[in-house]
Amino acid sequence: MGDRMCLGIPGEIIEIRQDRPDLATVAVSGVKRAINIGLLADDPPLPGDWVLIHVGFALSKIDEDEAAAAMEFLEDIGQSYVDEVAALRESDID
Amino acid sequence: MGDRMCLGIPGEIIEIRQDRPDLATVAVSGVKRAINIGLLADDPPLPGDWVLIHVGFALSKIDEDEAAAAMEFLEDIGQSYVDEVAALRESDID
Amino acid sequence: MRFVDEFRDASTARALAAKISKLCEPGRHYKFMEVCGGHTHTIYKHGLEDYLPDNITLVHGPGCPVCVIPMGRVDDAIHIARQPGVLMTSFGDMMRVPGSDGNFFDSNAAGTNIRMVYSPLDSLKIARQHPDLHVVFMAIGFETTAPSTAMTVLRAAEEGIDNFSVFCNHVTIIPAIKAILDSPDLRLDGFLGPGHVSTVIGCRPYEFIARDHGKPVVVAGFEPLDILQSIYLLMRQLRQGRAEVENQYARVVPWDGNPVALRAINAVMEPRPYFEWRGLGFISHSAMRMRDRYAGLDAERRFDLPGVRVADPKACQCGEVLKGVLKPWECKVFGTACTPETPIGTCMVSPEGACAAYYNFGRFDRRRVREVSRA
Amino acid sequence: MRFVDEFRDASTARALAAKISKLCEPGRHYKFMEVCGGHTHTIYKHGLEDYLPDNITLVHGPGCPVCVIPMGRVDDAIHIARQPGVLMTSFGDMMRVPGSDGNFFDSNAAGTNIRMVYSPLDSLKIARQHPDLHVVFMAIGFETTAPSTAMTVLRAAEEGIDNFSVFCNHVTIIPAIKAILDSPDLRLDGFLGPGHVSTVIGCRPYEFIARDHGKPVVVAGFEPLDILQSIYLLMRQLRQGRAEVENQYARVVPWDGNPVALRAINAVMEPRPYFEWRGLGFISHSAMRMRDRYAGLDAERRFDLPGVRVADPKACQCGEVLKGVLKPWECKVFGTACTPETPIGTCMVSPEGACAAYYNFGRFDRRRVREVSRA
Amino acid sequence: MSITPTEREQRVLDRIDQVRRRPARVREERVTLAHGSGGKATKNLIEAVFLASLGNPLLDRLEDGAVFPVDAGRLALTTDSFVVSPLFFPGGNIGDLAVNGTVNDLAVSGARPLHLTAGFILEEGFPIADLTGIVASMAAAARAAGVRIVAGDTKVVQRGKADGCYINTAGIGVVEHDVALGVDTARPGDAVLVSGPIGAHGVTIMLARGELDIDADLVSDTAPVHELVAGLLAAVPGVRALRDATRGGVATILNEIAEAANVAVLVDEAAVPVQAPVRGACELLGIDPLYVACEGRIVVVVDGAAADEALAVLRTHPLGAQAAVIGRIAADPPGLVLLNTAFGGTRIVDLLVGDPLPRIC
Amino acid sequence: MSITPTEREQRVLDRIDQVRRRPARVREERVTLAHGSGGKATKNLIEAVFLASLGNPLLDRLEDGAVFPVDAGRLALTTDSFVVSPLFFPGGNIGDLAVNGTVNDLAVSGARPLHLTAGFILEEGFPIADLTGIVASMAAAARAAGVRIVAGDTKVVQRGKADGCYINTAGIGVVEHDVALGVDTARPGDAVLVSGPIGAHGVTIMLARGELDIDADLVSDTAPVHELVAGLLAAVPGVRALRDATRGGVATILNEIAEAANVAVLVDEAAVPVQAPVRGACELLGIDPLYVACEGRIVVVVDGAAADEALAVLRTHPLGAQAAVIGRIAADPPGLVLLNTAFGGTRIVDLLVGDPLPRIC
Ligand code: SF4
Ligand code: SF4
Ligand SMILES: [Mg+2]
Ligand SMILES: [Mg+2]
Ligand SMILES: [Mg+2]
Ligand SMILES: [Mg+2]
Ligand SMILES: [Mg+2]
Ligand SMILES: [Mg+2]
Ligand SMILES: [Mg+2]
Ligand SMILES: [Mg+2]
Ligand SMILES: [Mg+2]
Ligand SMILES: [Mg+2]
Repeated sequence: MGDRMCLGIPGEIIEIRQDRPDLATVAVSGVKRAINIGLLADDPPLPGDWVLIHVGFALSKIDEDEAAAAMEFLEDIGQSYVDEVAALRESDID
Repeated sequence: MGDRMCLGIPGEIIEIRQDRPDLATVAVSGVKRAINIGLLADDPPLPGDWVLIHVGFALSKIDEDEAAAAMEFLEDIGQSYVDEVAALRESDID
Repeated sequence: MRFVDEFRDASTARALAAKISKLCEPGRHYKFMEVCGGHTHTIYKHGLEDYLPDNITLVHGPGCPVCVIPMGRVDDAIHIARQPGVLMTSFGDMMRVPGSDGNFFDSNAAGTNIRMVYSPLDSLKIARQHPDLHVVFMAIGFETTAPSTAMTVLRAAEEGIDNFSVFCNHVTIIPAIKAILDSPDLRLDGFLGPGHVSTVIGCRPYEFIARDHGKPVVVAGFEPLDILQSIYLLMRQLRQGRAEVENQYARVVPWDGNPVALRAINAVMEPRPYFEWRGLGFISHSAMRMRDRYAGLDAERRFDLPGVRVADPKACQCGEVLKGVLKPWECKVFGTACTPETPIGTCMVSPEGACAAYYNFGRFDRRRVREVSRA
Repeated sequence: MRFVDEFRDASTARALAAKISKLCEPGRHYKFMEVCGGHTHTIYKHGLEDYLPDNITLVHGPGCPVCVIPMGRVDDAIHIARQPGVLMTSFGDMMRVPGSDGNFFDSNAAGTNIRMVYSPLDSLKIARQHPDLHVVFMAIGFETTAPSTAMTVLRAAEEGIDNFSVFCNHVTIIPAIKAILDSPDLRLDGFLGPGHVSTVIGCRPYEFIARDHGKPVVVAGFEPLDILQSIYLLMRQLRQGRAEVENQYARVVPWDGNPVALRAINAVMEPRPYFEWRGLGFISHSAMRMRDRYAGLDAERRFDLPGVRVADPKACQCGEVLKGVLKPWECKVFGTACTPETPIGTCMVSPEGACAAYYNFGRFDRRRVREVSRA
Repeated sequence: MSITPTEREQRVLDRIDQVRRRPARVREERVTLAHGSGGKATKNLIEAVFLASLGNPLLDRLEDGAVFPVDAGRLALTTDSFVVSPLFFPGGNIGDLAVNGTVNDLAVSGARPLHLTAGFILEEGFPIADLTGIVASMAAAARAAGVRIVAGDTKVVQRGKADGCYINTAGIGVVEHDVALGVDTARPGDAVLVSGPIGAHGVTIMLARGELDIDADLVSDTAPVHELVAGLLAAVPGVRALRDATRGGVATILNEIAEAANVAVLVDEAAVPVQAPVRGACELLGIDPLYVACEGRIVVVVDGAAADEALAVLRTHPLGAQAAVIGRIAADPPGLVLLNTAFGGTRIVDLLVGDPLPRIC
Repeated sequence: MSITPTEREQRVLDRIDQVRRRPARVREERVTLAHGSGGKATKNLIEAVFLASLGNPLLDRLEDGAVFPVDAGRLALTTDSFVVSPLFFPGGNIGDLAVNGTVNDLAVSGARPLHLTAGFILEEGFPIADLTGIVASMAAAARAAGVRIVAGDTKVVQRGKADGCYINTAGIGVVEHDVALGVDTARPGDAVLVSGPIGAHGVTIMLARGELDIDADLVSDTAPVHELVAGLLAAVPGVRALRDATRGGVATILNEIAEAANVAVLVDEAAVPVQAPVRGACELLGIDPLYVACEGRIVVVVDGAAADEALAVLRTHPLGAQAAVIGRIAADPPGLVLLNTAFGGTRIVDLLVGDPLPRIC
């Protein structure tokens, strides 16, 4: 059953169980599992939302804007590095 | 565990258990088992006596005189038969 | 083995057979019933019929305690075994007796825990070893076995063991013999009395057979020469015009039985008003139940039993076989639909059952084989 | 996998590594503690140290909930598991944690029934399915996991399930961090804050670190780029002379945590006056116990526990490793007497333990391998 | 026209004789201890369940051993017991698994699989219908692999002394080439390949247990690899070692290579094929697909110069369509398996102490 | 002389490397699930317990299959699983039983036993010391029989899913003569022999369970019969069939002969050798020694003209010292086994439906 209880994994909410609104089906890379979303009762997730899954519970909703911002930051760094390396190469050649 | 509960088997009393006088060790053809001799309490068997064993209990003491009498009867019959057959043969030869 | 091998001697058997032949009146046919299944087993296992002249027929009686257990009791036993925490124990003979939904082995395959024991004391021992389980002993048998059950109950009571009980199915031989004697369709010339039952009840209880019915009775041992000798003694009585109870098995059977054993039975059990016998139907006062004093050790009271009477399978002619009216092979399903693998009736299950004994040991053309053996 | 693969990109890592290098002041050595064992695992599993300049050292912290369970609690758990009718359930991580007489696997080999579950809800499900057993959930974990335990207890109470209880070993992260900050033998330049704990408690609880101790804190995610970026953010704070709490993991961690989760913990549990941490000794208010209201679901009250304090093995230097004072390989028994097969300390057992992570993933000469890889 | 009782009895006996010669039938719905006794019930089970599906001239004789001719040459002999739980899982059951497993061990020994034996340990109460299904799968798998089951054995144990059905298969095969395969022959410069995506069997089994409540569109990769191997050995010289990556997964095989040949195995994480749902389940559970069992995947060590050719040949077979070169052998550091992570770092891949996935085979 | 931290770390790593190359040791007292995982624990168990006792060049390689050369000719292949309870009994244990059992099946197939495989199914919690003892017995039995165990497998199942230890052995042997043995070749006029007193194994096992509280001076007859058989086949032409009388006993073998050859088997009860304590225990329990298992006794069908010679040859070997002619084959009644009882009557000896003695092998 795995060896890493501390694991938190992002999964997408596929559907909320009609009869048990604290249960949702999440998908992780093609794999589905029912998880408990009771800890998100203040702002329940909807299908399409992504959540962080920990020991069978959704612990938090993933904030897409924040994720995009983080990616942007990383891509910027990546791009500036590519530019720098390219500049370095050119300066080498010259 | 066998399939014949109705079985009664003769066994020889080897010893009476000191601590449990209702238990005795009996021997059947080199095999030993503890059996309950409580049903013979009116006339408890002694080592050397033979008993009839049934589902772990001694059901009766074997009467050696009666056994000898039965054997004698059978041997007589056997002997008389041998004699007869011999007589028959002789009469044949003659 | 002492008291065994000397009673299996072939040359003595030949001599006895010759004597028996000589006692036969020409043209007369003799029919003797061996009441006890143990005798039936011995007869077939040793091929004893090979020694009998054609005009003596042995008829198998009702004395196989496994054979007479009706289906409903098997169902009740399985019902008990299905209760959580129950370990059922039973003699090996019972394991294959069919209930209405399979036998004990089938029941185990479906989840119960029914184990074979050699002695009721072994059941009690298991109960001592497994205080977490309730151990039930499926008690069957005639008066031969009832004392052992009774002694075990007395011991359990003395030790205060409360995770043990007995499902009591003990039956008594005399009412069964009476039922047969009352049956109109059977003509018998005499009885081989059940030697082991007699170690307990003695020989007197058969006196009514000689006295009231005019049939000789010889209480017989279980080695083949015992039986052959007993047949000789029956033939001699007939020849001499006597009808008495004789004790061929005096080395083991006291004339008055075993009073300690009778007291033990009586202390623990009492007669039931009636009891169903497989194939024979209900017979009054033909079985024992536990006395009130031992209600706590009585599985029948500790468990809520369905107690449903299950009719024998239609094809089953065990009743006729048990009464000696039919030979096993005369049953319509013998050896085809009913075999030891697929028994319809109980007589095909117990090694002491007439059908099983004949199927397993005697099912061949004796004449043809005699020729082969001589070749 | 979304939110995973994009945070494992090697070219971005190279770029970040270059940025980090540039932020290094010549001659200065930087030491950052990743508080959380999940970070330690990521670092070694992805070979993240290969991206760090030699003058940045990552120091592993106390945030592995398996590692901090003292031997006495393992013994208590096994004691519970030994009670008749008990089925103990536990996260897989716990199975190999040594108690004073073996681990859970050894205990199972000797007769207990301790099973791995993925979620505390699975324990509860087993309890529902097996009313004949008493199912105990061995609850371990920081604030990340405590809400799941709490929700499970609430559900059990609601359903009135009484063959279930929780052996509560939940610990809290702040007292542990305080203990480390108070320890005299460690100089740290900043902290990688435990991202998953923060989904529950948020970021504010770390503010004292920045404010009172002048150390920057970056709450970090668990993908390797998350960690690398967090190191970058720490370096930037240092370069800029700041000491603040920053949230690198904002996609998952709300600044104020999860109030529902905090309410659930608070409803079910209350702080213990003190609790023993493996290697760190007793720390005040560092763990949770079940409230009186849920006494019926509290294994600690349902079972009579030995509760014996067992001293750590003499050779064990886990305390030093958990405080970041020693690198795993600096422990005298590392890799020789203490291996994942034969762990002396817990840090060698949990995949989030520093010793296990280094032994399983990092135990090789990085320089030599780099040459080989380039060949 | 009246017949005597003796004649009537004889007719009954004749009829019984006919009945006894009828084909065996198992009337029970469940296995009982009697089926393991060696008597009639055993005979019925063997004839009606085993021979009915698996029958062939060698097995049908029911002698103590099967006797058959062989040509001079090299033989391979192997055995495996199968205790997988659950017995039936998406993509197969213990029966085809048991046949494929031993066929594969023969194949990776470089042999053409020839004959198999099958030993069953059945738990009292096991449904006869399940057994029949398992045996039918074995028959189909044996047919597909071109082998016959020529000797067998059945034991029945009491309820609670097994878990339904355990199967042991042993097998012999003929080595028809003269390559000496062995993990100890790996040498620096060799390439390491896998024949397809890894871990599907182990994950499928774990999910099939139902305890994790995880659903995935995933089936076991159980398959016989003898054709794949035969094609490879026929076409590519320079194959050094073959292993089927079962219990312990690819990581364990790589460690066996590193240890036996005292070399380093350098693996490129990004090159290792893993199906998405396998990866998803592994992430969810915190396990590494490198350690997860396959039942139809092989690891190949081949001379580096022949790596491309080996890859091309593997890919011509459906079971090798997604084959990949996943790493190479180096001299240093000897005895270690190192993974170049997708992230660009390096780490060790060691033997696990224990497996998070018990009873996958 | 001061050393850098990097050098210190390197020293630690080197020391670890040395430690890892030390011989394997099993530290646990009991088998745990980890021993079946395929990881380090499995490796330790295999090296420290199995290879330590059973090691030989073929097994030591730990490849998927053992590869070895054979000459052209006929081979015999067989398998048996052993689930005997108790595992240790007077005269042997499951280990030597498993080796002798398969050696004997090869021998009675007319083959010289060559190689064996061994598959273990261990229950979680099984004492390592017991396993070590069992494996040592296997090694000794293999040595005595001149065979090697060349391939093996170990599985561990959860507590309650087995009964300590089950072993499957499969074996191959070489048939070095051109007799075609088979129970179907029996013909009228043939003689039937047994190689010694019957039933000792089954009765010993039953008593060793302790449930019956019966004591007897009795040991299992487990023994390898390959020499006995080889001597017989070399010296006596006209041997038609050989069987080892295991589960189901001599009676079952005789029925197999009657059925396969469609002949009558006529047995003389008085001629069947039975030791006194075997007879005593059987009488007490109401079972027939003819159905009780032996593990070192063979039934021989031989041309009637060669019966005396066969008897004489068997008696030259210690295992055949008490061999006896117990009966003969007749044409009529076909398919039946008939016993001439010591009492002088005749009865059938049929297959039993079930066995009163479960798990004797
Ligand atoms: S053959 Fe079967 S059904 Fe008929 S009497 Fe005998 S046991 Fe009963
Ligand atoms: S090597 Fe072992 S004892 Fe030392 S610190 Fe690490 S886990 Fe603790
Ligand atoms: Mg055999
Ligand atoms: Mg194998
Ligand atoms: Mg295999
Ligand atoms: Mg066999
Ligand atoms: Mg089971
Ligand atoms: Mg393999
Ligand atoms: Mg065999
Ligand atoms: Mg055999
Ligand atoms: Mg294997
Ligand atoms: Mg067990």
